[in-house]
Amino acid sequence: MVRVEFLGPIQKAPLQLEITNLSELAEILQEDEAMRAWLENCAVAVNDMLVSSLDVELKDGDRVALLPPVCGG
Amino acid sequence: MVRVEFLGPIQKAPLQLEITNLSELAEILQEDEAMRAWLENCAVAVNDMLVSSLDVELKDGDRVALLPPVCGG
Amino acid sequence: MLHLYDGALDVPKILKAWYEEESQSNYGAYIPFVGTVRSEDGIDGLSFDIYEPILESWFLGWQEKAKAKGAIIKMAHSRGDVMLHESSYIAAVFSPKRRVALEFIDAFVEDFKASAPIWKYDLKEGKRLYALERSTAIAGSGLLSQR
Amino acid sequence: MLHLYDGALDVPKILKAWYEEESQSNYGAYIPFVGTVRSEDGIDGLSFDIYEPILESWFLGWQEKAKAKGAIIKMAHSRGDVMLHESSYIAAVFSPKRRVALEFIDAFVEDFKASAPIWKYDLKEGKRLYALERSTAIAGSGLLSQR
Repeated sequence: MVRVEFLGPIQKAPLQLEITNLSELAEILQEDEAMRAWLENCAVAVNDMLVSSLDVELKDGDRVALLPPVCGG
Repeated sequence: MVRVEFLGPIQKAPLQLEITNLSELAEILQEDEAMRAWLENCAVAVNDMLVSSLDVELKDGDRVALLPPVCGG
Repeated sequence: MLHLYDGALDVPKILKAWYEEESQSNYGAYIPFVGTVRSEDGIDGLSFDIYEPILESWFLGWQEKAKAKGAIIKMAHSRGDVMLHESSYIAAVFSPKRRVALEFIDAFVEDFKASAPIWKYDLKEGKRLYALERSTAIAGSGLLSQR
Repeated sequence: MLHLYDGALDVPKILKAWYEEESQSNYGAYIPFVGTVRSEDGIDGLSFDIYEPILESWFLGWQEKAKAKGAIIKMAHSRGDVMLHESSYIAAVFSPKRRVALEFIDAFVEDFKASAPIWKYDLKEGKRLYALERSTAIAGSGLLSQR
């Protein structure tokens, strides 16, 4: 199982999914109407490392996080 | 009389001179062997305003200052 | 040297502590940047969420960049609510030389704004409203909207 | 807001006083630059001469530049001797916005180094030696060497 977390202002409970890569996650989240706007401006981290490609393999126990636009300071 | 002051590290007592412009001052100071190196890297202020030309008229009571290279901080 | 606090920062205390920590380190320049909540758009204050694991790795990357230039950086940030005219952010660089310090604080603060995983909310009329229009998408965002 | 002190600056006290002075002024960014005496070349410390009338008019010019950008500047500097690891200089900008503050502190500190009528001496083996090789001729210097 892969745990998917939605950080900051995204009002969505974590998911536990049986997926093996980020492309599968993209497909699943794109079906969620409320998530579409977020997907366009969210960065993605796997096990707390930002990733820049969908070709990332996921294995049991991995954690994926979606990071919406930031504004510290 | 015009008072001429030598600021910071220049070891020279103030002068009181009967001069009417900065060109006259340049002539007088250039004859002072010990001053020549300073003249090349000193800025000049008349009544505490930096000047950029020798064509500045001087009148009785004016104060001229020579400012050697600076290093605050 | 990443410090997170609940609520507003005690700026004089932090600036003093950092100055004293490095008082014998032979740095010639110390430049703190202090961010304070401004009164605008009728807000009562701001509120912050922080995702610490990624903030820490981001900060670690900057510590290494600083080290490569003989400098160090320190940072403090608030979690939760910070009211008008209180401060939520301090970043500071110590460096032997002033040019390195001046360039580093600028680059650090700008990348902080663009990349640090911190989310800002306006506190207004009893609500906590995500400040989307003032926020910046992290580089590489949009990955999951690809088909 | 130009403050001259005999000997080393009490940095935490000054940073605190300035922060508190502007605590209700609605500035979003406060950036102090602190200059500290480094141990190098076997010096025991530094010593400073200041020509105050021209320093004040130079500083006034910068206050006006700051005002035109909605910002303010403050500065403190030591007269006389400042020993190793003590601080001799603080410049600070307060501004509504961070970009203005970051650019202003850089431009101010650089022009300070190039133009402020302050002379630095190394304190070494009981002597006070003018630091000519680290000093900068003010723009327009050399006027009186013309024929």
